[in-house]
Amino acid sequence: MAALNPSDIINAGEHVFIKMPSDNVKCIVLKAGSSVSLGKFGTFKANDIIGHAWGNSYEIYDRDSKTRVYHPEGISEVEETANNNREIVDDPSSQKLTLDDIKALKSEGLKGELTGEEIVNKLKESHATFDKKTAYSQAKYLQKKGKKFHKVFTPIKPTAYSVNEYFYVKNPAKIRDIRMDTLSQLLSYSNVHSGCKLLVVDDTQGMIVSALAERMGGKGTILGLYDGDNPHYDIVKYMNFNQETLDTIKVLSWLRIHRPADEKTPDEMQDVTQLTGKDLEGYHRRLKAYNIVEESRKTLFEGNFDALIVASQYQPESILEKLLPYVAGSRPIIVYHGTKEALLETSTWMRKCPDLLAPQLTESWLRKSQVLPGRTHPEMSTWGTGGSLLTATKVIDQPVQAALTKRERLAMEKKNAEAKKLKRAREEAESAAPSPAPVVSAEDATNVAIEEEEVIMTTTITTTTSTSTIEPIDDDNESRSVKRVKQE
Amino acid sequence: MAALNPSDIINAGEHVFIKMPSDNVKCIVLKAGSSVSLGKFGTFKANDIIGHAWGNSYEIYDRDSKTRVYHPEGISEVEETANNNREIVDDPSSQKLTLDDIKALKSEGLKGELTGEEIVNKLKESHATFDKKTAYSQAKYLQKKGKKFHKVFTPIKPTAYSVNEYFYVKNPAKIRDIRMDTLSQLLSYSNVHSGCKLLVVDDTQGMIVSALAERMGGKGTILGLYDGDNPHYDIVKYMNFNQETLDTIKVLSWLRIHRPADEKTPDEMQDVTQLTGKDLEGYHRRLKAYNIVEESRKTLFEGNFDALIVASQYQPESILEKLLPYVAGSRPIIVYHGTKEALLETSTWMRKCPDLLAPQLTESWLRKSQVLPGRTHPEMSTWGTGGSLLTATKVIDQPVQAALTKRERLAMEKKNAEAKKLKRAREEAESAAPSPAPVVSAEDATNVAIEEEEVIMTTTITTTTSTSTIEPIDDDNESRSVKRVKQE
Amino acid sequence: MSETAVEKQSFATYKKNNTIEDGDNVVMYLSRENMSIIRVKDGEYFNCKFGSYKHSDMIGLEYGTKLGSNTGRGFLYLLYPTPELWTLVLPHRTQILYIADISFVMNFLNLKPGMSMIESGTGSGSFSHSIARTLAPTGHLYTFEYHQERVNAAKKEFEEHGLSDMVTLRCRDVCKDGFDLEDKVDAIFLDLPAPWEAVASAKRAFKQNKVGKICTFSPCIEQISRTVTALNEHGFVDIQMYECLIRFNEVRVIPMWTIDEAMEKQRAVEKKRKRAAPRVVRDDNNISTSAQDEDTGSSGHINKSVKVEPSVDDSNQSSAAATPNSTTGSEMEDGMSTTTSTPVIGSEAIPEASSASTATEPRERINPKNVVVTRLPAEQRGHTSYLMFATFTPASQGPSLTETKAVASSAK
Amino acid sequence: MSETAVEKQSFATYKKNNTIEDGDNVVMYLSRENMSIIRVKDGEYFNCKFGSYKHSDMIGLEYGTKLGSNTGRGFLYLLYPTPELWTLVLPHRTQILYIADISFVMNFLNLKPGMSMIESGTGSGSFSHSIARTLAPTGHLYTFEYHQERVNAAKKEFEEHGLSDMVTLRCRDVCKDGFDLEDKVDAIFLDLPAPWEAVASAKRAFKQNKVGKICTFSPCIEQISRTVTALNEHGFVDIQMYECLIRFNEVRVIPMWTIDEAMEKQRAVEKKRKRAAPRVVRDDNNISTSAQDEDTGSSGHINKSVKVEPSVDDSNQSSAAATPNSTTGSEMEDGMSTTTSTPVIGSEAIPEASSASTATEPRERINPKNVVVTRLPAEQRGHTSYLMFATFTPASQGPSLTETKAVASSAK
Repeated sequence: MAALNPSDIINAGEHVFIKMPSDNVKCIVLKAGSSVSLGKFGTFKANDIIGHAWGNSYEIYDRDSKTRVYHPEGISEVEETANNNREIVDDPSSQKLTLDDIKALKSEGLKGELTGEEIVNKLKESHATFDKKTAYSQAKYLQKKGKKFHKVFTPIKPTAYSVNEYFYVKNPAKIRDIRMDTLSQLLSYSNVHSGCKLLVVDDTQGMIVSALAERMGGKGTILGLYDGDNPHYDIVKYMNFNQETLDTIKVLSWLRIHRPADEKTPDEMQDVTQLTGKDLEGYHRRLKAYNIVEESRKTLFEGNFDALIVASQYQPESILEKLLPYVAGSRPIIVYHGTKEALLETSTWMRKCPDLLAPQLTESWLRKSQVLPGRTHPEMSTWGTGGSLLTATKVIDQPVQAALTKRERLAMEKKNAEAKKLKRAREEAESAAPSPAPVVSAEDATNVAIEEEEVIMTTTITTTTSTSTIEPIDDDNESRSVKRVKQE
Repeated sequence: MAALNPSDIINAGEHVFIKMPSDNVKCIVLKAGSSVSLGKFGTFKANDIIGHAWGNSYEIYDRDSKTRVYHPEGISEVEETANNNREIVDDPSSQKLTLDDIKALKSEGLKGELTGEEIVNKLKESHATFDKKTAYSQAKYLQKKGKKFHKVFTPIKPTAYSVNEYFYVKNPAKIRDIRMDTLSQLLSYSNVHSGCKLLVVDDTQGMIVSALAERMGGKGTILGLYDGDNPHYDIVKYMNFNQETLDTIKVLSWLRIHRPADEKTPDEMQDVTQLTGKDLEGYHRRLKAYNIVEESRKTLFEGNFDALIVASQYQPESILEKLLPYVAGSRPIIVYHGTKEALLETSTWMRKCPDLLAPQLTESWLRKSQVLPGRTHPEMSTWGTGGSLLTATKVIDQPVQAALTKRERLAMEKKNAEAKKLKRAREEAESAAPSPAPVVSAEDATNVAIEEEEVIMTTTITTTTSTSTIEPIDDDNESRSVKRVKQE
Repeated sequence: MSETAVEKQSFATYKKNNTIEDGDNVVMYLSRENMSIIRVKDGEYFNCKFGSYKHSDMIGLEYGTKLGSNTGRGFLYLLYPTPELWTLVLPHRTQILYIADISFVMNFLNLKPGMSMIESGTGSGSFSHSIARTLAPTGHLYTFEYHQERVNAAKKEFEEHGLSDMVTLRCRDVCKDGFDLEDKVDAIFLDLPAPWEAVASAKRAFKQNKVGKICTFSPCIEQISRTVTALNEHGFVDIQMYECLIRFNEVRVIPMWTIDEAMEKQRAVEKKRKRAAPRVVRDDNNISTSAQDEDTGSSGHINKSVKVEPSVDDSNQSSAAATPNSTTGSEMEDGMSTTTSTPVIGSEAIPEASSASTATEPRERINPKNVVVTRLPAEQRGHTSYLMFATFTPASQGPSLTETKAVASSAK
Repeated sequence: MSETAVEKQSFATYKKNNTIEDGDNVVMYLSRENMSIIRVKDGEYFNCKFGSYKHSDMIGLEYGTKLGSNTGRGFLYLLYPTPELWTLVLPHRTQILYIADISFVMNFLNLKPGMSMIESGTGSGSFSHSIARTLAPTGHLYTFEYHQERVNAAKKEFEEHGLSDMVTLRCRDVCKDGFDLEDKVDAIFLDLPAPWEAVASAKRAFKQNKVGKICTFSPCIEQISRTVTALNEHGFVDIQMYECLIRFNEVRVIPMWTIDEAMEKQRAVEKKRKRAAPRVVRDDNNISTSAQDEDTGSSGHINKSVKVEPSVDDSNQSSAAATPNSTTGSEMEDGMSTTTSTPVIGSEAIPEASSASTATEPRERINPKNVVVTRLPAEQRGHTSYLMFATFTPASQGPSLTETKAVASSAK
């Protein structure tokens, strides 16, 4: 067996997501020795899962809150039958048990006197039209009831993905609508990796900082600028980070980037040599806090950040203007916002900024499917907004001038000519194969007027062109005409 | 056999889309007695398809441009085999025929000396690695080559759908990016039907007017307001409308809605009793033109339009302001634009307009799939923008006041109470059936802190609320929470 | 208003006088989520939680009129019933088709006045109404439903909605028994669990000498290949498959402050707070090794025990709290109940006064730029079905006209 | 800049000095559609149609620098090669994965430094680079490819890109021969035509005592159910399926005139035209029965013969012609070649002067409101594959810890 890391195991004191039979997910803090109530689904003992590996499901199987690992039977193939629900009228009265009967069953189940299977069987037996249902509907009915009466729960490990999914489903506004796919793209564009140095403005309650920190694995630095009294990085606490990872996250208040004129060092405030007891303790606490702020400032002013990531409620360009100088060359700049419209002005601003290359405004599209044998289809409801990303690359703008002597140019041109010759020869060899048929031209039609619409070049037009130098090849061709990708 | 309409048959002089073996579509005007060249795919005689029903494909099968109805073989099931393309290196040189050989084959094909099948077989035989391909790849290869060398074409009847698709693919800017699905939704929202009276501002070159006219089937009136010297309704001509349908389309210049101060009637300009010969002809021509404009004005000022549809490059609210008064109560107002962003201000304007109910901003999403047995999947490239619709309903705003006498109210309340009683009885009967399990509440968890995020009501907030009267129930709940639709 | 309308109300057209009369169907529009349809009958009342409305008050009003409730406390709009509104108010007896699919299918099938069409099954009659409106007044809809109760309900609705002249409704299992129609229709729509079983009969129902279009509506991917196979085997051509859906946007106006404006605002708040009360920051539960600092209110590190739990809710984001007052973020949370007992950093010792003073801070001092934005609410209708289209080709009519002529002339 | 970077360049991290050195891989960025990657070698040149660039000029420059060509007529940007850029410049030996799928899969599989992972097949190495970057420096990627030529090419690339220490590449038909790895990895990604054939071996490759995640990548719907069945049979749980794609927006600024502004403008144009030359409108081909009128330039009816063919092209829509000069629409079309011989109404007799005068009309007179809009260009990458995820559950570890303790205490 491979050696396990602490993070592979469910540990006491950590945040745990509990997926319940209803498919609802609850977040708990797992205290050693405690009992965890899942409401009507019963109670389990925290110690029954502490120390186990993540990944298993558990069934609460008797009154004593005993749990055992639950092995799901898997989804079985269900075939269409002639029995096609035609005779079924949507009528709750086809269930012959009264509400009270069912309540009684439920409470027996809670007491552990009936297993989930037994309850479901009772329901099934008493369902008047059950036999008339198709095999599929029957299976669906049983699955639905089974979920309700089997007390199976699954502890889910908090990761950037699962935490993001949890909040996206539960309260997307908290994380400013950033969805798992958009977040994943932000991570890719940021090129975050072990050991990098990131500058972040994160108004998603720390969702972005959490995901970045996870990808850095305890090596490197994230400097988060925050407004307000405190960094609102609530999400970080759900991630069960070890201290090494937490130490990679530094913060600095926007108001304290530059030392305020009236800010005094602890030494300026008090003469340490005069202090004793509680006063001395206070001094040392203040000194430590002061040093932490000083260190964050130093981290910022040293610059050379490997990425700048902005997810703020404030106008992004006003933030970029301030922070761009601290980013190294050839590094990604990423702006996230919950709505695309909020990034439109920023996008036109970026186009005019000589330090930014190829701004690109994207939205992500994500669709989940129901996977059931014979009944697979995309989900019947969509995700909401997932947010929008505006990305660009920090570049070092400089005047362009000819760089070659005449002799150098001649040598180069000779070399080029040879390379071209070679290339042409190769192309000719390839063209021996049948080439795709060109579109029929209108000229071929002699007897009949074949009407041709003018083919008009689509180019992106911006009202204000870049202020800098030449700008010929670059961005004005944003109409990123991805070639029609043919699938084998 | 059912009787055929003229529109069921390919008629001389009409516009026809020709789908070629390459899947490219050409638009031609079919002149009786002419030959139609399809470039390298050959030539056919117009008379060979004139008078036939739409729907068939034709093969050009010899040098004399003879055509016959072509019955495709259908797509045959292809199974995965162990032969999985592993040995195939993408190398055009695996085709042993030289380019010249293939050209020769093509020209033989053109001359009708080789059939399409024969050419494809020759290619197949000379393909070095053909046997190594999977059955699927083989089928795909043959289909690809077959399309190129079989001279099969399909005349496609111009309809709102096919014309829209043709231009959307060929030159979407011409029709301001309106796509088949968005257009279809515009038609639904407009409630267009035989005999209705529509007010239209159409900058899509008449794409929208064409689709509306098709749905009216020659009964009713479309009044199109245009700017510039002429109504730019180019698309209309592709529709092969009969005169009855063309007569439903009236136009009026924005500049001539109100008779300019210096506009003179033909009678004011000239004394008809003094005119003879060419001058008299000229007078009558002018009079007729004048009357047509007068009639359009009358149509506008009579109002009571059944819908207002605006697809303009100009600010939509400035147009709505002018035209809303002419629309009847409980009738749809529809604004189309190629980009959603251009409709945002209009949307907030609509919210403030007391004559408009429930403005709704939508975009459509459309995806086509490749349908091949064993290889079905969504297409590997997407449609572009399809445009955006902003819809609302024209209403008649009026002050609201209490409308009941005390006696009336008492009678009513009694009646209500009885209805409620009945309803409750019915509900109780229904609730005997098992009800869905409510979500576990946090209060159940006694031993452990179950953290609950605040559930926050999402309501749409607009900065400026309606200026009119009460506005309690209405629009402020635009967060149109469609219930999660579960599929059986 | 329609020129051809007759005063008997029909969902297929408008009434010429556009006036509510006794016996009319009228849609009571309270809000997008709260609409219902009534038949106006003198002496009756329409009751809802926002008030009572007398039918007789409606008679004689123009459609679209805003009507006050009996008490004057509520109001609603009286809308003319269209097929699109019907889709929103009809009683659901089955899954129904919505406007995205309805519209695309009608467009693809090229429906227009005068055409004949088959629909199966009728279901709740959502699509039927749109079809009838579009084929009216000269076309015809044959609609099939195997469930007797649904047939009865739909029959009544078609009559009450003025559509029965142009709709033929049959109770029939078309998969087993076929459509029993030959050479009759221009278009066919199949919303059946096993559409492939109806393809053979569908083929016979098409007008045989002209082109026809068929559409099948199947939610699951497994249904696709069986349908394709059946269509293929029966000689249908040009098989195409689409998915179509509509995204309904929420439109909002949000303020966008620059970071400088936000900081200026925050500095002002801080100054006030300093004047109002000396600030004490305490974190009793802070068991980490990092400093507890009284001065800055912020530490340079995140510690395991740091529990800051502000909820950025929607209203926060979109109006009030999106003004740069997130300085007071933690104060505000005090007003919200949190189930954890962990104290919120910096929240305890802050006097109510400071929070109050924030509220009275004049908001006009800096004017933010407003931006109109859209948002797609979660849980919109997503996938409904795969729309599979195919073309019925007319029977080959022997040699083409030109060839016939050629034969004729050579025979001379 | 990375703290742990070593000066040997690696695609998995940045160089500490961020400076181009001999032997470095550098991405030559000319435009979004025109990028390539070179290895810097003193004395060589990079040539493209926009100019020539001397490698020696690049050495010593900071990454991200804008570099002028030898002639000074062109320039490009020198970018640091990241896995994301590699995906855009790599030589395609197969279909490759793009950023949407790469990102989502990495996120779902929870990849991070230190993990071990299997990828099959290697293909063109697009995904491999992203995985290696994310697992670096302590994790490991096992990547399998059955095609020998592709293996050779990828091997060379991994070496040149500083990744070979953390990537094991094997030429192997994993469907037939399995992975030959047991109890080794945390995550598995299968991009294979028949992923179900590799599921049994994949199961053995997972670290047996911890949770693991698998993803299969299949373009066709028919592959879905076979994969589900295989995963199911082998005890994988929590099967989920996603599709993910990115939409790249074009951003434009368009002017929005009110109709009044547009009309005012048009009236001015008309007045000028009237002054410039008397207006004569003729439609020689008009064979319809409606009037030809000389005065209004517009007729109230559309006739079959009316051939107005203005093209609203993109530039029209977005800048110049979107100013209210559509009055001159028909004049403009004269400049475009039309293949029909039908004359354009109203275009013949209008003197060139009027068109010229329109062009000199001062555009500043009315200021349109500008609106920033987005557009999705057609033909973006659409579907790539269905992403199927499942969870490997650790072997059940007998009775839970608490039960073990209970047994122990009762045995006392």
